[in-house]
Amino acid sequence: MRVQAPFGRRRVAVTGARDAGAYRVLEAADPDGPQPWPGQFYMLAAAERWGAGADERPYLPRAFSYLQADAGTLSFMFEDVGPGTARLGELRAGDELWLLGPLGIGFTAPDGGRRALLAGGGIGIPPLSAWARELAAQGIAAEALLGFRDAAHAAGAGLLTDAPVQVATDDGSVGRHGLVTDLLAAALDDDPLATVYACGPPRMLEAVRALCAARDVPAQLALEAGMACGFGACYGCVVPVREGGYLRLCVDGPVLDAARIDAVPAHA
Amino acid sequence: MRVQAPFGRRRVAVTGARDAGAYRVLEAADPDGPQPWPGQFYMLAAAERWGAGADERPYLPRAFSYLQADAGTLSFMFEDVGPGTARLGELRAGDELWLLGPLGIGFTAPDGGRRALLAGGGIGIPPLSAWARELAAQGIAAEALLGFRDAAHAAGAGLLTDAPVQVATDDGSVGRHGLVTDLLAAALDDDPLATVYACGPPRMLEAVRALCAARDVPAQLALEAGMACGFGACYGCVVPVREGGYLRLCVDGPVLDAARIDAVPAHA
Amino acid sequence: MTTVDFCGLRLAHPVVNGSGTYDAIAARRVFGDALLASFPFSAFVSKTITLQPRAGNPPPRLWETPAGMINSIGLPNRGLAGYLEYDLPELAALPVPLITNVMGSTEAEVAALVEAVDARPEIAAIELNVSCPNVRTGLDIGADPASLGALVRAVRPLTGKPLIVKLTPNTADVAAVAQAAEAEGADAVSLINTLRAMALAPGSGEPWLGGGTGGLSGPAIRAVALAQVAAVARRVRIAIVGMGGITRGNHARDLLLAGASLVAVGTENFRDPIAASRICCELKSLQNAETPSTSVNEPRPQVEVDVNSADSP
Amino acid sequence: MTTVDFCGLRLAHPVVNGSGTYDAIAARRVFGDALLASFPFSAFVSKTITLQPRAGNPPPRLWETPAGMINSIGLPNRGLAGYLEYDLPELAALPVPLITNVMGSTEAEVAALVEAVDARPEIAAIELNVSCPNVRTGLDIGADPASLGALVRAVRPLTGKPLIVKLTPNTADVAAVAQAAEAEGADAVSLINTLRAMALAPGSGEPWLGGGTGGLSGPAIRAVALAQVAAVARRVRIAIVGMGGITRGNHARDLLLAGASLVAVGTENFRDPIAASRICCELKSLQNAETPSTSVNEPRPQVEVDVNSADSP
Ligand SMILES: Cc1cc2nc3c(=O)[nH]c(=O)nc-3n(C[C@H](O)[C@H](O)[C@H](O)COP(=O)(O)OP(=O)(O)OC[C@H]3O[C@@H](n4cnc5c(N)ncnc54)[C@H](O)[C@@H]3O)c2cc1C
Ligand SMILES: Cc1cc2nc3c(=O)[nH]c(=O)nc-3n(C[C@H](O)[C@H](O)[C@H](O)COP(=O)(O)OP(=O)(O)OC[C@H]3O[C@@H](n4cnc5c(N)ncnc54)[C@H](O)[C@@H]3O)c2cc1C
Ligand SMILES: Cc1cc2nc3c(=O)[nH]c(=O)nc-3n(C[C@H](O)[C@H](O)[C@H](O)COP(=O)(O)O)c2cc1C
Ligand SMILES: Cc1cc2nc3c(=O)[nH]c(=O)nc-3n(C[C@H](O)[C@H](O)[C@H](O)COP(=O)(O)O)c2cc1C
Ligand code: FES
Ligand code: FES
Repeated sequence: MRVQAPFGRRRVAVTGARDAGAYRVLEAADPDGPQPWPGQFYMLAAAERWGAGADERPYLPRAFSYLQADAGTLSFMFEDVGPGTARLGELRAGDELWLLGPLGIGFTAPDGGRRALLAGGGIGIPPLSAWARELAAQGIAAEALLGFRDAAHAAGAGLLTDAPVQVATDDGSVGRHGLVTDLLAAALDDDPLATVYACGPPRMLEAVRALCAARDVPAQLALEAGMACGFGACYGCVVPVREGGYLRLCVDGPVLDAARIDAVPAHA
Repeated sequence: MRVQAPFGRRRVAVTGARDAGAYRVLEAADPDGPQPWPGQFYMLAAAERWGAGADERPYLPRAFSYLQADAGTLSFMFEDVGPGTARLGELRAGDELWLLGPLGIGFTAPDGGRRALLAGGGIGIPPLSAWARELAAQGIAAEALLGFRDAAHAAGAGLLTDAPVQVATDDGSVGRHGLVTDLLAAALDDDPLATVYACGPPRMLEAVRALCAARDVPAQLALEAGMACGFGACYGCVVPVREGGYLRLCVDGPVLDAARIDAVPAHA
Repeated sequence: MTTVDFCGLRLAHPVVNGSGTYDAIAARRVFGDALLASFPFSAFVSKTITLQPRAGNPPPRLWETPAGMINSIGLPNRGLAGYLEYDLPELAALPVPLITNVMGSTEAEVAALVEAVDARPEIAAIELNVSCPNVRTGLDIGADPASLGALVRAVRPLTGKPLIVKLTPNTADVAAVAQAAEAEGADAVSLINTLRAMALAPGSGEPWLGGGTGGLSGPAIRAVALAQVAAVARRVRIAIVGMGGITRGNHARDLLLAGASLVAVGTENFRDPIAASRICCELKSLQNAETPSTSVNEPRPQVEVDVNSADSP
Repeated sequence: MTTVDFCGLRLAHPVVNGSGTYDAIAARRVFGDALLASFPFSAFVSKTITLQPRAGNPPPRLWETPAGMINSIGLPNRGLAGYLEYDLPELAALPVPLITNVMGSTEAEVAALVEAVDARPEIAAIELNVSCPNVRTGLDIGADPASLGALVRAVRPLTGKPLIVKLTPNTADVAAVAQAAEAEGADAVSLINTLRAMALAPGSGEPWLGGGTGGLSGPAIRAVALAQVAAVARRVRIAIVGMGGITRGNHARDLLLAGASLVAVGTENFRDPIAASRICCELKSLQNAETPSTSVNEPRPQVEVDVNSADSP
């Protein structure tokens, strides 16, 4: 589902910034923005000194799913992976952000009395966290299965608060020693009547997609792609789809029915 | 006279930053640098986020005469006139600077028992301030004649501490109502036996040059030009000279004997 | 700002969009009617349309550069028939005149496109893309005055609508190409398109872009755009649409001073979908502050230097 | 990093300077012997020398752009005689081989320059500047394969020293020009020179640069340089000196991967006179970290895409 965005980016105040394990959480006041729908995202840029980082970047805004949206306050979560997140990570309460959104199409509720299995990890947490809250509000049974590299990253699991969470880590330092797909396979063995909602690193997402496909379990994937605009203008954020050709993730996604793609692109 | 610079820019810590009327004064620790000579300059850039200002600039470092150099601490003075000075104006103690220098050739002492008349204003203060201290150390009689737009700028006169100072302002709010050249003409009427050392906005500098030329008073002018490198590499900072052709201000200046030029370039 | 006359079209102001940098149909879905209520452009330029549908280049299609970006989109579009059937009705509903940008790999293809577009009253003008660095033929035709001239000669008679030729910057003498377009009856030229560019993947060192190479746009190319617009303005009398790296009103002002009568905003739209409105306001206040000679309705001002000889010793 | 063989010259590493972006004589005055003790380049490329002395363009000569700059220097130099008498002795004292860059407005001029330079054992190689956008003839010769070929044919026999042709990026098909140079016996090509660019004075709207137009350099043009070097590498077998916007080791690495055997640092020297040493260290550690195929001594790696057809649908 799509909530329309106000036309034009808006300058908003950062109201809070904190670390959550390996991640950074940024809060911004968005009094004029609508209530977004889980899975939607925003294009963000620091209002001051966006640029002049590594390799004289960033130049373009960056796409971020929202983590939570409460009473006109938006929160985002990210890891420092380049000049954009590095700059956003410098922001403190009182600094300002350029923000455009909400953008894209989010998740849709499970049908046929299925329960919701939220599978993902890493910076895939935000859309799942927002979705967990919405599902709880709708009284739809949901469970989250999250995978992380290590304990520092597993701290991110604490940001998903509205559903019971099972954690797996690659190094076994927290929760189960293994992958999200191990948790997911087990959960589906218990009871296959579920719709899977997944977001995370491409390889994890592809494993989830393959698992669900193999078991004929409906899945909705929140995908990522490099984006310049976020509103359909640049045609840069495409993924190949089964029906042929490409689809712009920013306007026709980022959430796609898993059945529409053959595989999750390695990088985009 | 030229003091040679260490090879390569060095990263130094800002130890202080304060306003002086309309101007900003920045202090930096330069333990590894040599003692510069008055009239020499440094190329400065903020170590972080140099760029991403107005029109996606600055990109190149900026040239600044030093105001004072004491025991390994350099001070600079500037006014916010563009993205470079705007960024430097944001720096606080603890921030870091890229610094190259000292560069160029500075002033030479008066000969024939002449006294030193330091004439200038605006951001022309720094080289005159440094020169006043050196002259005092050498026991050479010196007097400073400084012109400013208004009271806020006249506060800059306080940064020249080692010689008696006469101030003139365009609006008469401080000191004499008039121009530096009025002060200079009066001083030369009193006693023409002087060498004039001048630095300031092009129009003021040209007026001083013309006045000294008309009275056959020797003058040394600290000129400015847009600079990319500061060490003779780009050939960008040229001024036309009497003997023909152009001269690179960064290596053959910035201080020139007034007799070498027909006029002070309007902008460079 | 009074209205602007561009090849007989009366436009509310001199700021349009660069082809392929704004999808008004998608934007309508994302922003709703607010898009129409404060539409940022005085005319809307469509993405490049080809005779047959194109899927475009495989991803990745984007690479960020210092003060710019490379795109390797590859002209995805529904093809002429799809454009006329699905896109045109929605684009015709925009509050401004529609300029349709077309490109073909043969003279016959271009002719077919021009004839079909000419037949549609909803379309106010035609822009010929002979410059998109993402399609071989575009580069070749637009880089060579003779072949460009031949193409314009072939299609000029096929339409009475204003014909704009979009020039490629990837050529030795863009003014010569502009002169060929003028000589064959083009009503205007638009420039610059993107500069041929490339990026390698950080890890593998393989080409990053699915298309291999792409086109550089944004502030990084602004100074190149200004030089090319000025060079063209010295050698042709037809109207010029200037673009390349505009992010603020003074950049638009510079292009108008250099001889453009319209300016187009491209990459900056990506940073803010309503940026062109801000740019237009900034331009307006600059023009009000400055001498009338910067008003776009005055005869074209001449930058007082012959760009083609200024370089000699 | 093992030594690099470039046209028979053994160089300590693959990083040299771009012509006209370093004055070793002035730098010696400013930095003293420290310059020689840690000289950043493996060979020194002189500023362009002409037959007659040139004062260069009137100021202003510089304009800062987003992630770059425009220069309109106009090739000031003492002329051949002055160079040989005053500069050569000092340049010969540098701890690295000397490459002398020359430019002439006629074949005869270039021939005279090449012969004179060839006669001096202190000079290891000759670079022909046919590309400086600040001198008309440079643009014309370097932009056209035929005239460039004719020039190389005329001067090639006059010297046994390595002959490097510095290409202009302001052309439609730089690889075709490179092929012409190779066909006539050039030992190497170097690219890219600056992109033709322009700026207007903020207030007056008049051209800012004394020379009217100038050349754009720095990070802004990096992606254009990479595309042109890759395009040339696909079509010639002779050595390539790659440059354009290098500020870090990975940029040098990319150009080497694209097919260059040396890289040159230009504008980045202005930000730090010893930047090239840092860039060389960063390059070295990247190369140690990566597959041997990035080592400059391996046969030239091929970027796995035909840059000239990658653009087609
Ligand atoms: C819909 C959507 C939602 C997202 N939500 C989140 C979120 O909630 N949290 C989060 O942390 N991230 C999120 N992302 C991912 C985030 O937008 C990207 O990682 C973003 O690029 C980070 O910017 P950066 O400058 O820090 O890193 P970048 O420099 O952009 O590097 C990130 C990746 O981009 C590629 N890259 C490297 N250099 C370049 C270049 N010059 N040009 C183009 N690509 C390059 C590489 O693959 C690199 O790994 C989301 C992305 C999308 C599309
Ligand atoms: C030897 C020397 C010593 C100096 N000492 C001092 C000092 O002590 N204090 C001080 O305040 N200043 C000093 N200056 C001047 C200072 O270096 C310049 O004013 C510097 O350019 C300021 O940078 P900016 O980015 O703030 O302003 P800029 O943006 O550089 O604008 C400053 C001037 O440069 C021109 N300009 C505007 N845009 C551009 C552009 N894109 N490219 C090129 N030029 C442009 C205009 O004329 C403008 O008025 C000195 C200069 C020299 C050469
Ligand atoms: C993502 C993208 C897609 C583009 N697509 C087209 C196109 O389809 N047709 C065309 O003529 N120009 C196309 N262009 C070129 C722009 O119209 C414009 O000429 C160029 O980007 C320079 O302007 P800018 O620097 O403001 O972006 C495209 C540019 C970008 C960045
Ligand atoms: C100020 C300046 C002067 C230059 N002078 C010359 C020159 O005399 N001869 C020449 O062949 N190239 C000259 N160049 C071009 C550079 O050698 C180089 O090709 C270009 O700047 C691109 O590299 P960069 O982006 O690293 O600067 C000059 C460049 C600059 C910036
Ligand atoms: S990000 Fe531009 S179209 Fe999707
Ligand atoms: S500033 Fe580069 S030569 Fe003077």
